[in-house]
Amino acid sequence: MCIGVPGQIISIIRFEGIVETKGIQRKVNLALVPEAKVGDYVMVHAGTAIQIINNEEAQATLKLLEELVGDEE
Amino acid sequence: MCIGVPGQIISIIRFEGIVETKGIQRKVNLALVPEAKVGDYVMVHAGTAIQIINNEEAQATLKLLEELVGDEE
Amino acid sequence: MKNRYRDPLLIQKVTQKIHQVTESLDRTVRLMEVCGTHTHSIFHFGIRDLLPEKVELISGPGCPVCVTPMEFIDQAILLSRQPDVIITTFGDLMRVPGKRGSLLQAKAEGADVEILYSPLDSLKLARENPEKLVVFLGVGFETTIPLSALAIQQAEVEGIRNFKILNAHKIVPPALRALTTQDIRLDGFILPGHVSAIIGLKPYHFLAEEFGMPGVVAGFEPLEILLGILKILEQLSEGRAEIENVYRRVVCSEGNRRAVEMINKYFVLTESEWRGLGMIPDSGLMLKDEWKDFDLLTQENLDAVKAVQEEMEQLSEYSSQNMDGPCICGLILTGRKIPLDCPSFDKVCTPESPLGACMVSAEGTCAAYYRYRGRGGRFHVR
Amino acid sequence: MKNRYRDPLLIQKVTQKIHQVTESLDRTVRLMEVCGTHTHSIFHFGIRDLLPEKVELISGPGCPVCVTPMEFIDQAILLSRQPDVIITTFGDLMRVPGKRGSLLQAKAEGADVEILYSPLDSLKLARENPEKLVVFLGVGFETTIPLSALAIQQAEVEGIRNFKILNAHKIVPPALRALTTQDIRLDGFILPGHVSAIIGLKPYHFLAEEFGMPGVVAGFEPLEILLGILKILEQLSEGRAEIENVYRRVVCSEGNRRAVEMINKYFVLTESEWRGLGMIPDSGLMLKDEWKDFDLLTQENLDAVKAVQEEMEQLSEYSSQNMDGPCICGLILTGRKIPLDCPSFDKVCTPESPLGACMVSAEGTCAAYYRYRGRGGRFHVR
Amino acid sequence: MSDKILLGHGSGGTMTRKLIENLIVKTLGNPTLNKLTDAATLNLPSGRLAMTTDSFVVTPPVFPGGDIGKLAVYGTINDLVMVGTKPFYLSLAFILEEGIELELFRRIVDSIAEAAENVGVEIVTGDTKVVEKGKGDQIYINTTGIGIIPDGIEMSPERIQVGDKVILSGTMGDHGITILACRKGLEMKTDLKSDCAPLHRLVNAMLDVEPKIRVMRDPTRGGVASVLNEIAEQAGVEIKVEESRVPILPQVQGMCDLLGLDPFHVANEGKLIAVVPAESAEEVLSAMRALPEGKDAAIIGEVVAKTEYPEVFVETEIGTTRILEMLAGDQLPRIC
Amino acid sequence: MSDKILLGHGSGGTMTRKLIENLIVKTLGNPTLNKLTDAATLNLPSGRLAMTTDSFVVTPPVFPGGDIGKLAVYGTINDLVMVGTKPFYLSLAFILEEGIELELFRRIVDSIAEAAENVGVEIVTGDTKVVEKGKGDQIYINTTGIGIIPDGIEMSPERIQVGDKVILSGTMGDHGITILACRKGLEMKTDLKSDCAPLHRLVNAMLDVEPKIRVMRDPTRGGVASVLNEIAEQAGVEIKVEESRVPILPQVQGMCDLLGLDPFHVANEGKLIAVVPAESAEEVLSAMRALPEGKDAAIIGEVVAKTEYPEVFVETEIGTTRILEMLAGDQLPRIC
Ligand code: SF4
Ligand code: SF4
Ligand SMILES: [Mg+2]
Ligand SMILES: [Mg+2]
Ligand SMILES: [Mg+2]
Ligand SMILES: [Mg+2]
Ligand SMILES: [Mg+2]
Ligand SMILES: [Mg+2]
Ligand SMILES: [Mg+2]
Ligand SMILES: [Mg+2]
Ligand SMILES: [Mg+2]
Ligand SMILES: [Mg+2]
Repeated sequence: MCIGVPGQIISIIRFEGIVETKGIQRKVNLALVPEAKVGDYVMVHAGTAIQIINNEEAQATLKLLEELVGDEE
Repeated sequence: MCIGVPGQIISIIRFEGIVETKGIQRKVNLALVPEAKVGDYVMVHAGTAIQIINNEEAQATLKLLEELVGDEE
Repeated sequence: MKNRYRDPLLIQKVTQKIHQVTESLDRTVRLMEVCGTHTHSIFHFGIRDLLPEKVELISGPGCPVCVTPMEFIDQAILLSRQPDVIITTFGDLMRVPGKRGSLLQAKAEGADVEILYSPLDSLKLARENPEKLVVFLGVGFETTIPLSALAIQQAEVEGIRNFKILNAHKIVPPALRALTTQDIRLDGFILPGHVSAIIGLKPYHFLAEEFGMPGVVAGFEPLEILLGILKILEQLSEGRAEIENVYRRVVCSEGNRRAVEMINKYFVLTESEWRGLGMIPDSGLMLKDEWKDFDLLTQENLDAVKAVQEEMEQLSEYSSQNMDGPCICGLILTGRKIPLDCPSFDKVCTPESPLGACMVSAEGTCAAYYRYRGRGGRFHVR
Repeated sequence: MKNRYRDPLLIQKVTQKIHQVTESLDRTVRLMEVCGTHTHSIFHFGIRDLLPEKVELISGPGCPVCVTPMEFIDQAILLSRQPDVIITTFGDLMRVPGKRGSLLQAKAEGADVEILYSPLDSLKLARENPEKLVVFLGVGFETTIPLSALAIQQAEVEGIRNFKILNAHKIVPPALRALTTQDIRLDGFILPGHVSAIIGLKPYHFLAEEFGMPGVVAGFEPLEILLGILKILEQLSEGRAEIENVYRRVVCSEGNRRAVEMINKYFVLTESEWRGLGMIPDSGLMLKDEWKDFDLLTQENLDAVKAVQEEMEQLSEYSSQNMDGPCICGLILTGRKIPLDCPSFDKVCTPESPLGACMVSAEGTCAAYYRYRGRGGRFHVR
Repeated sequence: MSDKILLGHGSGGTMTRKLIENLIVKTLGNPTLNKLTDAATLNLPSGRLAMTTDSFVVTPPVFPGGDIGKLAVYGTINDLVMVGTKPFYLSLAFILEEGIELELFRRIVDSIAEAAENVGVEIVTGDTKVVEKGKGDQIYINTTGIGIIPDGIEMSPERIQVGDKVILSGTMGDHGITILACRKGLEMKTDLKSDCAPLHRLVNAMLDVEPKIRVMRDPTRGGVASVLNEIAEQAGVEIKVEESRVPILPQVQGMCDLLGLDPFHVANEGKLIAVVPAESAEEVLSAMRALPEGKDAAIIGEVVAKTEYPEVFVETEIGTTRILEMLAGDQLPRIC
Repeated sequence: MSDKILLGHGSGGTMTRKLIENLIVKTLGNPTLNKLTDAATLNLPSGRLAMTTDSFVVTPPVFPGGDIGKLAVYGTINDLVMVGTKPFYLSLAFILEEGIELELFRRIVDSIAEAAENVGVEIVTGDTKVVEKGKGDQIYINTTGIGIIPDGIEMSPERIQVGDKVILSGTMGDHGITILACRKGLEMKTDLKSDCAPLHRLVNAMLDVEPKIRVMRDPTRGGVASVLNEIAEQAGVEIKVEESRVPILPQVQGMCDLLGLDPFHVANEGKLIAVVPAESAEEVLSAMRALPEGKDAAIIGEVVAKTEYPEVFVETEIGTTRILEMLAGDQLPRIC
């Protein structure tokens, strides 16, 4: 459930920010991710950022994947 | 001022009647002509009968007219 | 069934008679009809075609719309723009311009303005829309006033509290007095048929008695109008001044007692502003104190009324700075000027966007002149 | 920028791995995804094409709309028909049928139903329409609930009193418990990514610990879903049962503390009815007493609420007489029946006028079967 | 299928498809329309092509004597035949308001089919849009018609000459007053019916008798007065109308009296005005009267002068005259 | 003249007259239209006549990349050229909502004039109705177009053969998503523009290269998916679309992701889908890419089988397949 779309914060005013996803800008509520800052990627659900995207973990997962499949070859 | 159209009362219920003018029937308020009865002609202004048309006077006027112009000949 | 009131032969005879009587007069006579429906009939049946040159018909301030001051239209428009207000009105008022447009334009901009055929239909709207304020624009003379009274009576009986009147009712006899005492030369009045059906003949007697002015109550068929004119001319020719009635099929000398009672039960006399005539004492009607609940403008606790009153103040400032008198309708209505004297004529003022009431209706003097504009002064063609 | 989560080569490799691991299993395994967005991704990317025959994916009660009982839709529709009520909702709910039509139909008949993107947009409508009652249809799981909480918080701060929630929020873990204990054979859960972003991993531990049921939190890209499936298969193959997380870029094991606080500040656990699963204890959320002002159904002084409650009683009588169970969605959602077992399928129930939630969305099991109706049983084409 | 029109019926997807196939094509279908291609391919004999368009927005959609569907077919047919065209093909475009009863729509489509059949035209291409509730008024219809003008027919106001007669094909104002009487709130009861009818047979009969008819117009919106003024202006003439010769039903006159309206400004939907050479006027009139749609036809006036100041005037029943103007603005019921 | 549209502007009287003369005729005028007769008389070369109609009801009436006037001209032109027609004439019918700014109307009429000039068609007949405030949505426009199909051009789904290529002329969904982004309440900001454009030049270039193009369609309402399904059904074939080859702007994809929409169901207003013989597909594609309106054209799929169960399927970017269905109902933004 719950469509989530990643986007990058391009500005913040109080608890709201402008988040850009593939050229679309929308005002997004940031109250649930108070530690988010401009430049961060966040996961947006229904106009609200529900989590900051963890880039290191993303890299790690992809690396894991590559290793996982790599050891078969 | 005040468009008036003559019409004949074809039915009465309490203070309202159906008045017909040249094939048009409309509910008309009869409160200002309480003595009006079915068959009477009334002068209707804005959905209300403002007077019962006096047929004898109408005939008299026409007669007067005819005499008036008649005595010239 | 042939309409005998339009019988060409009778008409021809009455016309001959009129010409005969006129010949005996040594001057041009100016007769004024003070009823919009007379004006309409005179135009529609081309009555002027039939009259001698020496008999001039002047269309007086006879249509309730024409004499309603611009301020009333402004109030109605401001009101129509308030939320949860439904304006109900006869179609006549829709095109009449106020300082900033007409009700027709207000409606186009989204105001809820309903045209109705009877004031009682306004109550129906009030019943069906209990959460809205339903305002009836109470314009009209003695013929229409009893209908407003009936509507109030019915609202009272049913306890309909969201029905109100924005009231500008006027009565005719004081206006006749004003016309007679102002600097207008008049030789007689064609008196309004349906107003007289209500008030009878007595209220006109002062014309003959105090001012020596003939007056004849006439109906609206061509023959009835011609007969009325003939009767006035006969009086003039014989040096008489009386109030006569040639509309006996509808008008009796006492009028309609019940209707007059209704007027007197709900309304009381007050002074009133007439476009063209100015303020005339005892020529308007206001609701009696016990019926103030139905008088819109006294409901000062209503947001809509407060808002309208504030905006009216601003508008009147705006007006006194910028808009003073672009329309000389008043002077034209009383026969003191002609439309060609008006700087707005055929420039900013046309039948499609009229500035004044004289341009609003097809029978208005300005509208009639407009038809023949640019024809080298050839005004009254046929 | 290429999306590496859709890299064909990586996908091919993971798929091979899945096939390898499956070979080591001695039986068909049934994995259930309980998130509508997973269902959508699996359909959109044709994930089933890639899986061995022995791995069966079951779409569980994962879309908030699918599990919302018909009664809620009925309430929303009745409410939408009350005067001066604006219903605000996510588009998802519009087509879902109640006992007498959908919100889409109510709107077609004149109800004021606004589709919005964020619950906070509902407040804007409430601000702009102070004379209206603006009701947000509070449907959704842990991902959406904090957004409702934010809306209430904001309404409280601004003193917006005409904003109310018709609340049917539910939480996921109790439903997983119910699924695990009901008579459905399941071998593992693909756990919902965005719910987990809020609640973290701990609430799922009971699955592994109490029931020996594997569960993997997965993202929504093809590679992430495949990886989730692989991880479950590995657990099964190795005889393990753990809660794993392969969506670490968004989900951390503690979840979003702030969001959970928001939920707990405004809501408290209650039992709740799930379409297909029945009443599940502690699976719903209701507003805490101190926030009852925002809970529509407790506003028993409101005419709209009174009216809805009365009509709901009538409707439930009507229902128990005439409408009992034409839709077997519940059984299909839990994998106990297939659409062909349903007497309404392809007769009164089609994607254009669906009877049940399974026909509403293109990914619904009934909608999928509908696509291949009349093809001699040839169901899963490619 | 739902029993109401929903936005989805205009979405261009399966709902639109089914509505068109199950209702429109089933009712109106012909080999050309059935193809449902982006544009229809047509066959026409040689000759000058004529084209006209009109949108229909009448409230209520069903009224005594007709409905918006009939009106949409006949209205456009009439505009075609006014210039002497033989009508062949119609396009048909609906703007439906979300929430209207499918049954109403079905009824209108049936009526269109019947009307098209009656006139012998094919509906060859169409379009259906659905707008949100409150952004329409149940059903709006646009029809656009094409046809061929036979050689030898060349109507034009420039051909009008002094002495030409003005013919009105029947009673004036029936349609407009019928619609007005339906208006909620007025509560007038009459047995009036809209005159909504196709004029192709009438025009054929007239042109058979006199191919040199100067000009024909159907006095729809704006009424007889507006059409006569248009003709006067385009031809640069003065036209006299004899009021006592103008056919009008007493109910129409009665309603106009009650509401302060001028029947010369009221719309007609099955009438025409023709300017005809004086010498053949009586013969044309007889041909018209032989048909039901022309049974009340009358010579109502004539062209009296060429002029720099074109105008139309009425000779009243009492022998006087008044100017007959185009409608300015809308007609509003009035009490004064 | 008032600065707003009033009911009187649709009454058929002087206000209608002045609006038409001062605004419409002045802007769009040509010898045929200027006559303001009931029907326009036209000249056409010989050949098969084609006719199409469409009503335009878009909100807002002015949007990034175009307006309802441009749309109304190009939309109908495009339907004509989809069957290989050379467009000649348009009819133009407005339904205006009482109270709209005259300025807006003027702007739309200007835009129509520009668009008609750009395509080289004449607007020869028209109609203007005004409906009460709250019974329309500012401006609705119907255009109906006619033109001639040159000999030798005969497009039809029956000619489709297995192996034929499917070409899409540019990025998918630009118009629909642009309009959606304008929607009050969504508050999305993008630099997206509607693709609203005429396709006559593109079609000419394509037919020059390959007169045997099987079929062309403009994927407006219902989007690429609906048009492909229609073609599949009419031809009785299975069509495969390769998702990774379908041109789409990232903003369109982004908005679809955000709102849970499928770009295959989103409307386009300046795109076409063509089914082309395999042997000439590349050549047709080159001809398309040489024009600005075809610069992003791509072969997006092919006809894979004749079948009793027509269908369209997508080969996803990861090599799997899914069924591509016609839109059912309207697309609604969703969160799940
Ligand atoms: S022309 Fe217009 S502005 Fe001048 S007096 Fe007449 S109505 Fe008034
Ligand atoms: S086919 Fe329709 S009625 Fe039957 S289970 Fe599916 S959704 Fe319910
Ligand atoms: Mg208002
Ligand atoms: Mg409501
Ligand atoms: Mg098309
Ligand atoms: Mg036309
Ligand atoms: Mg027409
Ligand atoms: Mg179309
Ligand atoms: Mg016409
Ligand atoms: Mg078309
Ligand atoms: Mg089209
Ligand atoms: Mg027209």
